[in-house]
Amino acid sequence: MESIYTAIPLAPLLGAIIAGLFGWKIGRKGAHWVTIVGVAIAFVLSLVVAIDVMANGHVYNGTVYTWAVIGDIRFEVGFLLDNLSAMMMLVVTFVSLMVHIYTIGYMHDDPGYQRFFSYISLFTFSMLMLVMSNNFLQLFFGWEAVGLVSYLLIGFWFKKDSAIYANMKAFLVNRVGDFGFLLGIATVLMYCGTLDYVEAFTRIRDVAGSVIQIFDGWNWNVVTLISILLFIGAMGKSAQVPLHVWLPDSMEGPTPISALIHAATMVTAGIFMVARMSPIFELSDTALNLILVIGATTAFFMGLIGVIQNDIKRVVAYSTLSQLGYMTVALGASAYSAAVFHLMTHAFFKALLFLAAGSVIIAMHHEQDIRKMGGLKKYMPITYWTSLIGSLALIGFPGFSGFFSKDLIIEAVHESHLGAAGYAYTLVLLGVFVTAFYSFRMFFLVFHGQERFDTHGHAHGDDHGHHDDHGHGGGTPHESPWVVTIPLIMLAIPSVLAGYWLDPMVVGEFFHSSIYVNDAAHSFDPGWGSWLSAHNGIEEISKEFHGVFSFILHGLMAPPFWLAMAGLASAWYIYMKDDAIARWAYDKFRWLHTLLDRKYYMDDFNQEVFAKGSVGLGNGLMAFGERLVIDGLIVNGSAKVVGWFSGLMRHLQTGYLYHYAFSMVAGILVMLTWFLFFR
Amino acid sequence: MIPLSHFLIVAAVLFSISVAGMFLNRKNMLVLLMCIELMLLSVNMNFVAFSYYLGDMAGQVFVFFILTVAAAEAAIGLAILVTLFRNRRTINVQELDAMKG
Amino acid sequence: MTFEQLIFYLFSATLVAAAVNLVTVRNPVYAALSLILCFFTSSALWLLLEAEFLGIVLVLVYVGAVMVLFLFVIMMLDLNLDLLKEGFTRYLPIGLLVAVVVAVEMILVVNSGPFQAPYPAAPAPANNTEALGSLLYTEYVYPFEIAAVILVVAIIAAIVLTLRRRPDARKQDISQQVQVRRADRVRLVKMKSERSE
Amino acid sequence: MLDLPILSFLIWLPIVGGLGVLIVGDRSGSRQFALGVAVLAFLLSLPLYTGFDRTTAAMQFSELLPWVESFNINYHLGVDGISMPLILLNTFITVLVVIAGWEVIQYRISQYLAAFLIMEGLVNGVFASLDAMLFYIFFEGMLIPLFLIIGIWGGARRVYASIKFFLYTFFGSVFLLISLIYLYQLGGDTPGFTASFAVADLQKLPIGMTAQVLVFLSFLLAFGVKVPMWPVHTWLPDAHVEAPTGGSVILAAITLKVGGYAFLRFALPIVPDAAEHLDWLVIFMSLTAVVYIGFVALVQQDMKKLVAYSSIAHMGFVTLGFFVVYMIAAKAQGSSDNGMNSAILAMQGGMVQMVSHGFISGAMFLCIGVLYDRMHTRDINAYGGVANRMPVFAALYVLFAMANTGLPGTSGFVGEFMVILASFRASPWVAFLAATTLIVGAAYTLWLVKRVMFGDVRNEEVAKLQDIGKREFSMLAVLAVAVLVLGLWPQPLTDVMEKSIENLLSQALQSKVCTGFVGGCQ
Amino acid sequence: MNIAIAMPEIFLLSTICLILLIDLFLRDNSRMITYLLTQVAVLATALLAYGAMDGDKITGLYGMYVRDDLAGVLKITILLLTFGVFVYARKYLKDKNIWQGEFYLLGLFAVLGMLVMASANNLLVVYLGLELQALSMYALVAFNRDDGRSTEAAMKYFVLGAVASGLLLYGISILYGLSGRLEIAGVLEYIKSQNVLQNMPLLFSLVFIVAGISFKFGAVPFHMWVPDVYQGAPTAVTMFLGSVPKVAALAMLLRVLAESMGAAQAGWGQLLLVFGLLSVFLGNLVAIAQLSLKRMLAYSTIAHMGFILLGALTGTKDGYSAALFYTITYTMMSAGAFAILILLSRDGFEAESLDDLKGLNERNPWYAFIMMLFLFSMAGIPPTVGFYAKLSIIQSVMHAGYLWPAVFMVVMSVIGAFYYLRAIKMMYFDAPPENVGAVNAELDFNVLISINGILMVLLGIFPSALMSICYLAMNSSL
Repeated sequence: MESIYTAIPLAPLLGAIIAGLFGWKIGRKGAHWVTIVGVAIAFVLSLVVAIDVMANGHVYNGTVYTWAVIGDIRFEVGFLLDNLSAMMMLVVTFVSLMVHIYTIGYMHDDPGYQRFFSYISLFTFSMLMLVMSNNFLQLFFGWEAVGLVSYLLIGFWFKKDSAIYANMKAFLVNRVGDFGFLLGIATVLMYCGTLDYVEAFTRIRDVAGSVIQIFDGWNWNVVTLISILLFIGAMGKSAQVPLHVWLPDSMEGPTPISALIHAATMVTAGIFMVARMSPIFELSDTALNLILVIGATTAFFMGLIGVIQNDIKRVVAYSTLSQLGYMTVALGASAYSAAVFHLMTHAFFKALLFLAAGSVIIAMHHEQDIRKMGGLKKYMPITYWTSLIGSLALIGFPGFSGFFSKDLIIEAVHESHLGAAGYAYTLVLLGVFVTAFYSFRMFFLVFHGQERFDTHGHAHGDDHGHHDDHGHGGGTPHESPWVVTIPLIMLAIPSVLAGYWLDPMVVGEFFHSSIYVNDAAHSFDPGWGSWLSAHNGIEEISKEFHGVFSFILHGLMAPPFWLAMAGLASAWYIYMKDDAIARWAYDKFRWLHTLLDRKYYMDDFNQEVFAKGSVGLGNGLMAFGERLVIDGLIVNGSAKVVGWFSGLMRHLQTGYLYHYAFSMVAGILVMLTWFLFFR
Repeated sequence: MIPLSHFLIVAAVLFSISVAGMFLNRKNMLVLLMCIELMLLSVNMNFVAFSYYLGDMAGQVFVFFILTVAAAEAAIGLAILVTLFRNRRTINVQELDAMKG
Repeated sequence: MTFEQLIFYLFSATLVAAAVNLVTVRNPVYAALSLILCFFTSSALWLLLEAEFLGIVLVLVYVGAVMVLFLFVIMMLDLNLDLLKEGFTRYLPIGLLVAVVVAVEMILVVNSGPFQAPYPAAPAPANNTEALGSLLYTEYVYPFEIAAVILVVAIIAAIVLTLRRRPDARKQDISQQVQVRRADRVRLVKMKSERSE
Repeated sequence: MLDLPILSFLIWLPIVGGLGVLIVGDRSGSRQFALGVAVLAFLLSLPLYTGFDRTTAAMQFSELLPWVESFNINYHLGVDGISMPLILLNTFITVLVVIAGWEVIQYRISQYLAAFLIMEGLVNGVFASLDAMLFYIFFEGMLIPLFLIIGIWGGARRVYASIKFFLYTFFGSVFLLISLIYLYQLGGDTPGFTASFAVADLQKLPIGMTAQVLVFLSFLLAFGVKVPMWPVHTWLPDAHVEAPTGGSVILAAITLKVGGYAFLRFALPIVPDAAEHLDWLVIFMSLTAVVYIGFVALVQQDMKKLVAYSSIAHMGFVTLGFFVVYMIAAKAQGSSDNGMNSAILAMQGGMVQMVSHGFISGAMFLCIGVLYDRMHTRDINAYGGVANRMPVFAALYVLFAMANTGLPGTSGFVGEFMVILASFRASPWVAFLAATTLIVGAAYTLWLVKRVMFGDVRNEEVAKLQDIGKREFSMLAVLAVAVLVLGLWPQPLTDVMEKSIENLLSQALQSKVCTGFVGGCQ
Repeated sequence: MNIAIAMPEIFLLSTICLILLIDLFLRDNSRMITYLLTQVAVLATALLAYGAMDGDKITGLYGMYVRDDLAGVLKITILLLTFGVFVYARKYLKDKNIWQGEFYLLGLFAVLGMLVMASANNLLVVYLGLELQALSMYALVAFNRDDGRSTEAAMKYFVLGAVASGLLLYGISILYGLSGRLEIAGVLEYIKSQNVLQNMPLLFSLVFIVAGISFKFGAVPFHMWVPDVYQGAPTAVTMFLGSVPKVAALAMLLRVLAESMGAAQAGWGQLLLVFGLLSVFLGNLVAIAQLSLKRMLAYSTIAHMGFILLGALTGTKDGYSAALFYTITYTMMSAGAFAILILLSRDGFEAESLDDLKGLNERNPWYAFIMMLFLFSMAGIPPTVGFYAKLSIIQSVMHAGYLWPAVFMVVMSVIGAFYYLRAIKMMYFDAPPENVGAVNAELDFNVLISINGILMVLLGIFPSALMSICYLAMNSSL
């Protein structure tokens, strides 16, 4: 079995290497074949593993090789395969496979074809390393690796200034998160003396009580410190306020990337990580409260921005942000299973939405402004239906996957007794309305209403050179090729059905092995009950749970559903019937609009304060510290003094004999005087 | 009788006069050379006085050699002086500053 | 005060006065003459110290040879007298100061303990010259030889520095004459005899 | 195998070879000859690794000959886990440097190559010598070839740079000389000891606190300048900017290591109390190097200057790792392992960082050299969109840049990771400040990459660029492999050092005066 | 009495007379004979001196002359140096067509004087040897008699030298007055019986004697003659002056201070400390401001002499042998450096400014390399021998407890390194001026300069032999 485990990440890596180093030799076809095969193998194998793990409960925790041993600290690379990681592997490989196929169409005649495939395979490898890891070192490795690939892919069209600006921004913001994450790992190592999950989770209980002094006289609970530091990492990766700023810009990358990395997989790494670390987070209410607040804020306010976006991809991006907020809220409410569940469903339908958007973009010759679309329904039916499914799933229409996961989250928050629960609950509820509104705003604007695009519309593709030239010039938009539509359909299916997995996955024992009790540490079990009483959302729900359909029925009665419907309706009214209200609101709440339009001024803030600030600081240090003080005053200064002094001294040598003689006599005199009088 | 120190004092005075002479005389190299002779004279005075009061001839021998050497020195000094004059048409000490610094 | 003391003070006073004159006088000829006076007086003092031979030598060698040499040089170089010693007074104070300080410090020392001997430790040998000579040619033969070498050096140096061969002067080159070979002088030419008719 | 004096060969072969190159002169053969010597030296150095006994901290491959009896100076060579990797690094880098100068250097090529070969020999001597005076001689001798390299083949302000470099380092090292002599005599005056320069003896020698502090300060000056540590670093940017590519590579990859190595060999074991007493100072300097220099690097307009500053920042981690052990030991007293694990981790981190920095900075400078050979400017603004014309080069460049930002999987990550993890144990704040390099380091490196590599082709010079040829590719590729291997599997390196570092640590934490010291007493 | 004891001197003197005669009968185009004879004489004398080294200490000629290893080492050094200097000088004299026998004659006389000093056992002999050397030197400095600067230098040198010997004599006279003795042993005897620091007249005489000695070294404040004379004198003479007499000066110091007044170290130690530190300071500092290479070397000489004095001040055998080692090696480097200068100067062109070094590496890499060795050795950078010289001096100084002077010395030597580097910069970093051809010399010159240069490194790598020689010499003689 181990060989299979190792094969799973290595297959895509191999594909990536071949496509990357020998792309020029094997050509475009070769490139996409080798990578697709690699990912496909990974997918199949992870399916095998998943079955083995889920069905036969073969949980595996083992070392592949030892990275280094220092003192008694072992740094290893190894796999921990339980339901959580198995599920993640499935999601990752599946979505990745879909995206690979889809890319064939989307990047059809991009010069960087091979490079692109090698990148996404590399990404798959890194993501797998991340989710399969059984220790912090490897986790951090995957963590940064996916960051690197995302950096490369956002900047894939490195001629676009906006793109290379965005990818640098993304990397740096992520680094801020990693900064915290690394310190978190350091704390774990300091208190647990190991980087291995299982051991760490075992020992963390011993330090549960202990405190650390960061500022004098201000004691921190160690676990809280660890949790917060780790969560900062999650904020970076999963784009939680205030570290979310990179995600919208990351849409500069090709759409498949947005689907794979910035919607389905990488951005959920943070959620996954927190779920993984649940044994640690569970021990700190402070941390959980913080998580709740951050998550809820993200969920609502980012959704709000989505309302006024006109770039099709950005709308989806903001919805991603807000959905990530939902997952985070779930984590905060210690409904980890719900979070992960939503992660999965979201992965499917959000990837679907992105790919659909991509397909629309292809059809519009890389026009992304939804105001210039409309009435596409009749031109591209498949895209239309699939994205309808996606949108319904997104807004949590009963029966669709999103419904189950999101409802579950809202319920969990409702049940949670944490301090911040109230705040979170209101926001997530409102969030439902917002979600429905912007999703269908976009849906209607794109697929319904009159056609606002010019039929010779390749005019706007110039922003990235010849990438837009898709063989067919202007003319009316039409359905994308099968390589594009197949993935849409493939993804539409789980977007609907994945929800019905609710029963085993959340309510059942599915995640108990990974999230609550770690199979290597059964000794945990007794402890948990007491902890659960603190935040017991899922337990409550499970108690009331009487099968999926009753759940749906119950959902129809619940406020979220009506809010969603309201959002849908208002979107329909405003954008299909009569936009008077919109204009009225626009005039009335101009400030609100600008606020949203400027994204709460966060980018400007970062730009002004952090970017400009550090450059200014650098210049200051260079001018003052380096040039003036150290080099100018101390180094060259002393040299100058010596030179000046020697120039002075040389004038003692006047060239006059009598002065020479005098100096001799004077020398003697001085010494005589010294001997005579001064000693 | 005259104590030894008196002779020594005379010598010392001669010595200091010669030193002063070297310092004061800024024009004439010849006088400089004479001052040197004067200095040697004072030294000789010391030696002779010592040898007398110590009752030891070595001092006088020394003086004898000093005189010899001084003569030779004078000869060479004057030779150099003459050559210098040939080159520079002057023996003005103040003008001998072609090299300085 | 005894006769010796009278002699001593008289001559040492003259000596010092002459020395002062030497360094202050404008004309180098006078300077030379006052130096000669210094020598005379000090030779007198040496006689007082029963160093007859040295006293004589001082007069003979120094006054007779060295000072004459000085005077020759002075005459040889036509010096612009009025230029000499100008600006002398400007440096006088410093010069005096130095001189006085040196003198004071030296006197402080030489006037101190160990040098107060009023009388010679041992009577001087009856014949100063003989004593000196016997020393010179026995114990001090090595220094004596060196002194000789020094004199040779002086001669060579003086010649090297000052000897000029004027190109127009006619003189014989010994080395050439010695090294001359027959070929340089005589050349035998062979020519057929001519007949007279 | 072991009986043949490998170390002597490693020292003298390059030197003699260098002289040989001089004799060959600027004829065609000199390049090949030099390359041959360098490669041979590298091959010779491999047995050091293969034949190395990892189970002991004792000196290996040692050679001992009496040398200067009057000062009891011995020709004593030997390597332990600390010096051995550095020797390998040196021999390895030198080969690349020789290749790097292949076509680029046209002026007095033989002297150029000779200088580098002689340099190699001297540096090997520095790492291998176990006699302080022998060490000092190599330590100083290094200046000569480097001075000439910078001065003869350097850029516009080469004279200023070379003389500054020389005097700066010379100034530092004379104090080293003084304190070495002092210790020598102390040995003579201390009963039970002999006046000797042998490192081993000096490490045993008991020294009073004041003396220790003075000696330590002189060490700090001497080695701090070499490292270089803030604030005695300003020679480095100038030297780097003016030096030819090869010179920069040697400077960054090798000579900086000498300083770090010397700290381990001398400062910590010989004057542990002073080191413990003044560790705050060194840590402060190191952290300043990380943060302050990071920001300074951010605003450089000259590529080489930027990388030079980043070198300073990265070397800050080395010194931090070496000296934070005292803080750790003080903090973790009484804890389960007395902080030993973290201390070892810190030192290992420092060492790994040195080796990896050797690769990375070398690679960065080679890359800049590649660009400079084509464009003859190092001004960042003159570039832009290079990736369009030089894709292969761009790929490697980005890889090294990522390594420079300490991305996991590359060697740059290992050292920083270890040091940060360990230093958290000393104080969260130390770790915090050290970790800022994640952000700042990424900022200046990526900004450099963005401005140079990405974007549209900036001007016609860039448009004319040709991608790298076989020679350039080969050297960069080799380095890339090294960077990745070390990043993905540092075990082989850390393994070798483990024992020596444990031993060193026990010495470093062993007080010589026994007053309020964290460690035990002798 | 046994005159054979003084064999080297006697032999040298007689050969000098011989050469003097022969030279008279030589045409100008056959001066080579004089040259060869001279060199033969020098080497033969060196051999004799070597033969005379048998580890024990014999006095002779009525106690005027001493023969010990110290004398032997000093003499051999002097003679070998002289040999080298004469080889180097030949090129110069020919270029300047002052190719006359008198140069060698006077040189030999000077050497004779130094030999006398080296094995003097009586203050009188010391003085005479000194004068013999000095007088020849005066003449040599003025040797290029049509050159105004040369004669001016000679004049200055002469006057100051005469004053210096006057001071020395005054000191000796006082010492004689105190002790009533002139021979080394006698003086030593007296001084041992005295409490030096309380005996004012003794200190008084010490000041004068040390002044006279320091003048020979050219230590501050008796250094004023050095730069002018170095610059003014013909380069060949400067080379001679800058190397050989330093050994003689050291001999004088060892004989007078170390040997006869060793017990008074408490007194003259202070003087040497002051003069030495001043020299190290001023020499290194002012050298930076020099543009004339000859002057720069002059100032660097002052600095080096400071080092030697500081080595000697310790009054320990280590210190003396360190000083001896330093002197021997230093004289070698300075002779070599001046030799390179001679190489650079052509007929009608006196190479003396720093700029004349420009691009030497282009013109002749080998010479440049050797010059670099000399300069680095002067700067005291390992692995050149200059480093060991400095090391041993500093070691002995610190051993004698002078820590801060040692620190001061090394700091000054860092400053000093600057001007050596500048010279190297001229040779290597700068392009040669136009219209200068390659530099080259005759075979013997090349061979010797190469040996000289390589010795810098060879002695640097294997200093033991020379060091132990110096130490043994001290050990068996003092």
